[in-house]
Amino acid sequence: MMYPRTDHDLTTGTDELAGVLATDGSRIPHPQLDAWLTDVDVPMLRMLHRDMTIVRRLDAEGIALQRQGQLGLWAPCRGQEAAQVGTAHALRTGDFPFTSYREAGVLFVRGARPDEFIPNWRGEAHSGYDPYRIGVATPQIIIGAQTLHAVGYAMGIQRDGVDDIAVAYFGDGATSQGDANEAMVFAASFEAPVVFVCTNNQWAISEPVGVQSRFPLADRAPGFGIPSLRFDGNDVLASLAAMRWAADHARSGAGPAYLEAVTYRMGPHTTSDDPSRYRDAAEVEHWEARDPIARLEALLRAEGGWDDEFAADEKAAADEFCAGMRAACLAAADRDPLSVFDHVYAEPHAGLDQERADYAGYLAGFAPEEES
Amino acid sequence: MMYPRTDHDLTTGTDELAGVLATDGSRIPHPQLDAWLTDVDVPMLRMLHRDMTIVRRLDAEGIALQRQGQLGLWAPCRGQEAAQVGTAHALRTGDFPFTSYREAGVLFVRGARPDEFIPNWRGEAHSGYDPYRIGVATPQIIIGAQTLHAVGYAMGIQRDGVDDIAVAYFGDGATSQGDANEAMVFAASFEAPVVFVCTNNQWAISEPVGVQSRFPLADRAPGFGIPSLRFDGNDVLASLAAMRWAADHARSGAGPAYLEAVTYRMGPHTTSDDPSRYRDAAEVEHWEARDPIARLEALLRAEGGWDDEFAADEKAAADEFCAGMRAACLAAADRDPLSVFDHVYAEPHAGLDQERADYAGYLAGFAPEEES
Amino acid sequence: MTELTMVKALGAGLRRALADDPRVLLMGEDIGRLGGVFRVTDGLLDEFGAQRVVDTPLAEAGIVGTAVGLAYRGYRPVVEIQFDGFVYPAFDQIVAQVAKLHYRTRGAVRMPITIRVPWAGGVGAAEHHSESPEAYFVHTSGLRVVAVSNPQDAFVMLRQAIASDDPVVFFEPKRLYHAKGEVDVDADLADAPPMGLARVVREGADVTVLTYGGQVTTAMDAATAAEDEGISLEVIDLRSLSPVDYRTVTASVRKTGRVVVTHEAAKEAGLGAELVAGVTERCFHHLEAPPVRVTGHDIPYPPAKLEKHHLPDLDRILDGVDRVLDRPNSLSGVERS
Amino acid sequence: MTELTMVKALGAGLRRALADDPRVLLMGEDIGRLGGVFRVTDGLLDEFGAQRVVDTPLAEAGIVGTAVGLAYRGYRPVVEIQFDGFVYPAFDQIVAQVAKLHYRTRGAVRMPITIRVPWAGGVGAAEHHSESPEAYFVHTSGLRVVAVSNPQDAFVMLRQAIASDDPVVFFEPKRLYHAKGEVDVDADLADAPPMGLARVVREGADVTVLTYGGQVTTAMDAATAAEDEGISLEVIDLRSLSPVDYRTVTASVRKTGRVVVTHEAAKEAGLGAELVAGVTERCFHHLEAPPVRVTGHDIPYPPAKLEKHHLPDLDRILDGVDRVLDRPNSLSGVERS
Ligand SMILES: Cc1ncc(C[n+]2csc(CCOP(=O)(O)OP(=O)(O)O)c2C)c(N)n1
Ligand SMILES: Cc1ncc(C[n+]2csc(CCOP(=O)(O)OP(=O)(O)O)c2C)c(N)n1
Ligand SMILES: [Mg+2]
Ligand SMILES: [Mg+2]
Repeated sequence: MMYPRTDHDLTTGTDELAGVLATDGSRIPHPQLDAWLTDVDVPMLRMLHRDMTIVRRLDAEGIALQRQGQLGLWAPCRGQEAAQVGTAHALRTGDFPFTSYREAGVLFVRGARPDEFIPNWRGEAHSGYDPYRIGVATPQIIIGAQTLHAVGYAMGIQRDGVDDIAVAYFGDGATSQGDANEAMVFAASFEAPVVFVCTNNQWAISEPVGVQSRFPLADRAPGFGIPSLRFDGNDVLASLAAMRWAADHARSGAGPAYLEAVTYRMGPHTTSDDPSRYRDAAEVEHWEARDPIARLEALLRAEGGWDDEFAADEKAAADEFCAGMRAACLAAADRDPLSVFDHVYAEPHAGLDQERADYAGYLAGFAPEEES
Repeated sequence: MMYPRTDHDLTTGTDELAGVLATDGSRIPHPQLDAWLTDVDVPMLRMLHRDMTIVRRLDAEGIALQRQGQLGLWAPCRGQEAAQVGTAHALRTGDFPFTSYREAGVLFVRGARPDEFIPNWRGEAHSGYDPYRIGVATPQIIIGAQTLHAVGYAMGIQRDGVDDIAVAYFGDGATSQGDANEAMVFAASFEAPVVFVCTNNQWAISEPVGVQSRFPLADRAPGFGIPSLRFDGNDVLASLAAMRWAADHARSGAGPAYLEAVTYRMGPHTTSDDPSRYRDAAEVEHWEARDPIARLEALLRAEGGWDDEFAADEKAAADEFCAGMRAACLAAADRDPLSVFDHVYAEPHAGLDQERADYAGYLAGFAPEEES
Repeated sequence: MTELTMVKALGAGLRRALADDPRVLLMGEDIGRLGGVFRVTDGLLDEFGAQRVVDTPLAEAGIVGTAVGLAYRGYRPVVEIQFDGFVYPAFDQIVAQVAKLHYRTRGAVRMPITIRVPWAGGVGAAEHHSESPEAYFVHTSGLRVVAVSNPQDAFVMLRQAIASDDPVVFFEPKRLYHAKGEVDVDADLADAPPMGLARVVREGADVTVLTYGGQVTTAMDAATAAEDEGISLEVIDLRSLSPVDYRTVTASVRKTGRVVVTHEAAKEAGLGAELVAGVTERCFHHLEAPPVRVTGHDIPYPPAKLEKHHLPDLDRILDGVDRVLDRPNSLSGVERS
Repeated sequence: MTELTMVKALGAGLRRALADDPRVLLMGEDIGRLGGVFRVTDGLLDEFGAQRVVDTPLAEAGIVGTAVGLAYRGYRPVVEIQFDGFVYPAFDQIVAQVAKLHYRTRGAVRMPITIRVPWAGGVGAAEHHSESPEAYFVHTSGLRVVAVSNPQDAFVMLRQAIASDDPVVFFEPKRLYHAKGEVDVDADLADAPPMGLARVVREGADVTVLTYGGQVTTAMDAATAAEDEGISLEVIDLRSLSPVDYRTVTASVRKTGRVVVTHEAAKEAGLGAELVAGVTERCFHHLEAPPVRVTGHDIPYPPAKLEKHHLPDLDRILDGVDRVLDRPNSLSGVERS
C-alpha cells in the first residue's frame, strides 16, 4: 500500500523546502541546487536584485495606475519576484513560457517593454504584446488552460528536433483543474520537453491552498512519472537553480519536470479584492519577514556587492520603467471602433465583413450630428 | 527532488502486485491482505467461484445475443471477473458504486436481474435498471465522468452522517481524463468516503496502458493525498481483501482510498471491435494462463471444496440466468414512440408537451392508411 | 417591501432556500469565507456552516460533477460559477450529465441542480468575464434556463429554480447586480408568477421588443426615448429563456405586428434566432415587417474599452426599431443578398 | 474519378494533406495502430510515422489543448474526436482558446486547427454516440464550421479545412460513412469550390429545402417522392454552417418563396432557427408562407430503437413541405398560441 507522504501545514510551513539562501541572506549549502549555481558571481547577483527591484516597482506602479483610473485592473505579484525572476533567468531565448495573468516578473525578464504591460490591464487589448516578439504566450485567465498549450508547444519543439523547452506557469489553485492534470498525462506520455512551474502563493483568491490539497502539490508529479522539486520560492538563487535543473532535464530529452515554488501573494488577488476579509495580518507579517529582495540585498552586502551607486542605478532603472508605463497610459488613443472586427478570422469572412460594413454605416449616421 | 517510482512494463508486468492466490491456485501469504481474509471459508470461496462463473456465462451470452442481432452492442468483461466480483462482494447494501459500461460483474453481485442487463445493450433504454433498486448508478459511457459523481454522492453520505461509501469504477484509459483527476482532488479535499477502483485491463480500445502512463496508475493517488494499493485483479481474494481495506478506510472517516486492479481485457473492446488489428495472440495467451476462475477452482479443489454437484449447481444457475436474458430479449416489445418524450423533464414543460402532441398528431396521420 | 440590490436579493433568496430545505446546499469557488466575489453568499457560511456552504477546489467540472453525485443522493445543490466565462470547463458535466440523467434513467434519478452564472458584459471586466453563453444551454434539451432582470425576480426565481425538480441554469446580469428594487421578502412562493412566464414590462402598440436580463433596462430606456418620437414600444422580459413563453410573446406580436429582439450574445444561432424563427412560425400573417435582431456582433467579446461598440445600446435598439418600422435607419438603401 | 466511400475519401484527404505539408499532423484516440474506430486514418501511421499520426491519451481537452500549443508552434493539427458526444470535455479549449486566440493576440497567433467530428445519428449507436452539437459551434465566433454530405466534398473540404488558417470544426455524418461516390482524387485544390459555398444539389421551383450532412440524402429522397406528387423541391446542401452562404440560400428562396429547414439536432436554438431568422430577415417580402423547421425533437438523443422517432425522415420532411405549401398536413387545423 502506498500512503501519501505527510500531512503538514501547507499554508505557512516552509520546512522541507529546498533553498540556498536563508531568510537573513546567509548561504545554506544544498548540494543538488548548488551544482546549478557554480557560475553565480556578484554581477549576476546584482542583475537578479535589479530585476526583482524593477518588478516590484512596476507592480506597485500597476496598482497605482489602477487607483488613478488609468488601468481597469491589476494582479499584483509582490512577494513572488524571486520565483518569477529566478526561474525566468534560467531560460534561453528560444524557450517559450505560457503564463497566467500574474507573471509580470517573467514578462519583464523576457524583455517586455513598459508599454507592453499596459494594454490588457487598461482594457484596450486582450494581449499587451506579440507573443513571438518576447517569447511568451499571451497571458491566460482561464485557470489551468495554458498548461496544455505548453505541452503541445513542447511536442512541436520535439518534432522540430531542437533543444528548446516550453514552460507552464500556473498557480496552486490551478492544480485542481482537469487541464493541469491532463497536461501532466500528455507531457509524461510523450516525454515532452516542458517544465511545469506551480507558483504556490498559498492562496487562490480567498481559498487557502489547503482547499486544493492537504499535501505538497509537488508530490503529485512523480505519480504521473514526472520528477519534481519543491523549493523556497522566495529564494531567487534556489529559483534559478531549480529551473536550471528542470530545464536541463527537459532539454536533454529526459521528459518533463515539475517545480513547486513555495511563496506568498503579499497583496490582494487583484485590485478588486479585499484580502482582509479572509486572512490575518499576522500571516502577511510572517511572510514579510521572508522577503525575497531584502534577502538578496543582505547576501549582496555580505559579498561586498552592494553600494550606493548600484542602489541608485537600479532605482533609476525602475523609475524609468515606470515612467514608460505611465507614458503608455497617456499615449493611449481610443482604438478605432471598427477594430472590434479585426482578427476574428485570419481569412476573409463574408458574414463578418458585412457586419463590419453595417456597423460602419451605423456609426457614420452619428457623425454629421456630432459635427454640427 | 522526488523521482517517479519506477519505469517498468505496464502491459504485461504483474510483479510487485499484491496478491494472495498464485496462478496455480496456491495461497501466497500477504500480511496486509490476509488480515482482511480471516473469515474466508469454503462456502465463501464457492460463492465467489459461482458468481464469477455466472458472470463469465452471462458475458458470453451477451456476446451471443449481439451476434444473433438481439443486442446492438455488448462490452465483454471476460478476464475481469475476479476484479469485479471480488470488489463488489466487499460492499454493503447501502454503499453505492458508479460504474462504466463494462462492470457486468458488479451489477450481478449487486443483484441486477437478467432482464436488467438487456434494455441498454438492446438499444431500448439508456439504463437497464433503476439505480436505486440495485444500488448502482446508471452505467457511464462518458469516460471518467462518473468518478466525480461518486465523490459527490460520498459528500452526501458524509452530510447524512452515515457510514456507507460510494465507489467509482473506471478504466486505465479514464485515468487520463480531467474528471478522474478532479475527482481525486475533491475527494481528498473533503475527505469523502469514496473508493476509487481503477480497472487496469491494459487496454483502452486499441491503446495500451503505456499511452496513458509509463508508471503504475496506483502511484498517482498518494500524490493527491489518497492511499492506494495495486493488486492482482485476477486474484478474487486479493480483490475482496483490497476492497475491504479500502472500504474500511473510507467508511471509518479516514477519507478516500484508491485501488488499481491489474487485470486483462480478454475479449474485444466491444462486439464492434477487432483486437487482432492491434494486439498479439501471445499476449492474450499469457493472460489466459492467469485466468481468475481456474485459479480459484484450483484452490477450491485443494481445500476440498470442489465436487461435481457444486459444479453442476453453478452451471445450472448460470444457465438459468442466461435463459432469463434470452427471455428478456424475446419479451421485449416495441416501446411507445411517444415515450421518447418521457422524462426529459421532471415537471411539466409547455413547449415539449406541445411537441409531443404535434408528433402524436403526425403519427396518427399514418394509422388509417396502415389499417386500410 | 424592502429595497434591495440584486446581489442582496439573491443572497436573501439563497438564505431562504437554505433555511427552508435541509437538502439545499451551496457550492462554488470563494463563496464561503469571502462570501463570493460579488458577495452574493455573504454571511451564509457563518449562518449555515461549511457542510452547506462549500468552498470547493478550483475546478468547474468538479463542482458540477460532484453536484450530480449529491443530487443522486437526494440533495439540491446550488452551484455558483464564478463568472460566465468559466462555465465551459463544466460543459460536459452540464450537457451530458445534468441535462440528461433524468432522461437516461427514465425518471429514476432527479437532477434538481441550480447553476448560478454571474453573466454578461457592460462592467468593464477582463477577458472571459463578460460572456453570454445562454444559447448553448437553451439548445440543450433537459435544461431549463432563466435570466433575471430585477431584484424581485432574482429573489423569487432563484427560490423557484432551487425548488424545481429539473436542472436550471440561472443567469444573473452583472451590470444590474447593484441596481436596487423593491422586494417582497415575505411573500409566499406559491403566490409568485411561475418561473416559466414572460412579463410585459411596458405596454405599447407599435413594436414588440423581446429581451431578457440586463438588456431589459436598456430596452426600457429605448422605449422611453422612442416615446418622445411618438413610437410606442411594448417591452417583454422573457424571464424564462427555455422554454420561451410563446403565449405571451405571440399575443404581443399579433397586436403590434413588428418585433425587435435584443441580446448581448452574438447573433449567429443565438437566442434571437430562435425568437425570430419562433415568432415567424407562429405569427407570420400578423407580421408587417421582418423581425429585427439587435445583438452583439459575431466576434469574441472585445476588450473592455471597446465593449460599448459590441453591446447593443439604446441607440442601436432604436435603429432596429426604425428598421422594423421602415423609417430611415442605418440600413436604409443598403443592398444585400 | 475513383469510387470511394466517405471513410476512404476522408482518409485520402488526410493522406494528401500529410504529404503536402510537413506541419500537418493528426492526433486522437485510437487513430494510429487501429486506424481509428471508423478506419478513417487506416494506414496513415505506417505511412507517416508516430510523430505525425499520434495516438493520444484518453482526454479530449488534452487533445485540443495540446493542439493549441502545436498551433502556437506553427503546426497544423488535425484532431479526431472519436464520437460527437465526446467533444464536450474539450468545449472550453475549443470555445475559449481555439476560437479566440487569433483575436486575443490581435492576429499574432494563428489557430489552423481542424477538429474532425464523426457525427450524428441514424446508425443505431449507444448513448452519447449520436449527438448533433453543431449549433454550439456555429454560435461561437471565431470558428468556421462545415459539414460534408458526400465523398467528393469529404475529400476536398477536409483538405481545405486543414489548409485554412482559421480553426474549422469538421462534421462527418456517420450514417454516410459507407456510402460511395465518385471522387476526383487528382484535381487541384485551387479549382475546387471554396469551402464556404453552399450547393444547390437539386433544382426545383416550389419549395427550398435547406439542409446539410446526412440529411442531404434524406432531403433528396424527399424531393424524389415529392416529384411524384407534382411538387418540385430545390435542395440546398449548406456545406458551410458558419458562415452560412446566404447568397445561394436567398437566391433560391426568392425564387420559391417557401422554405423548409431540416436537421437532426434539436429545434430550440438550433441551426434551423438561424436559417429561418436569416432567411426571414433577407427575404421577408418574397416569403409566401412561414418557413418550416423539420428537426429532431427537443429531447436528449433517445435509445437506438427509438431514434427513428427522433430523426426527421423523408415523411416528416414531406409533412413539412405540405405545411409550407399549406396542403393538408399533420398540423392542419391545430390551434396554438
Ligand atoms: C476556469 C476558471 N475558473 C475560475 C476563475 C476565477 N479565478 C481567477 S483567479 C482565481 C484563483 C487562481 O488561483 P491560483 O491558481 O492559485 O493563482 P493565483 O491567482 O494565486 O496566482 C480564480 C478562481 C478563472 N479565472 N478561471
Ligand atoms: C469522453 C469519452 N471519450 C472517448 C470515448 C470513446 N471510448 C469508449 S471506451 C474507450 C476506452 C476506455 O478505456 P478504459 O478507460 O481503459 O476502459 P475499458 O474500456 O478498458 O474498460 C474510449 C476511448 C468515450 N466513451 N468517452
Ligand atoms: Mg495562488
Ligand atoms: Mg482499459
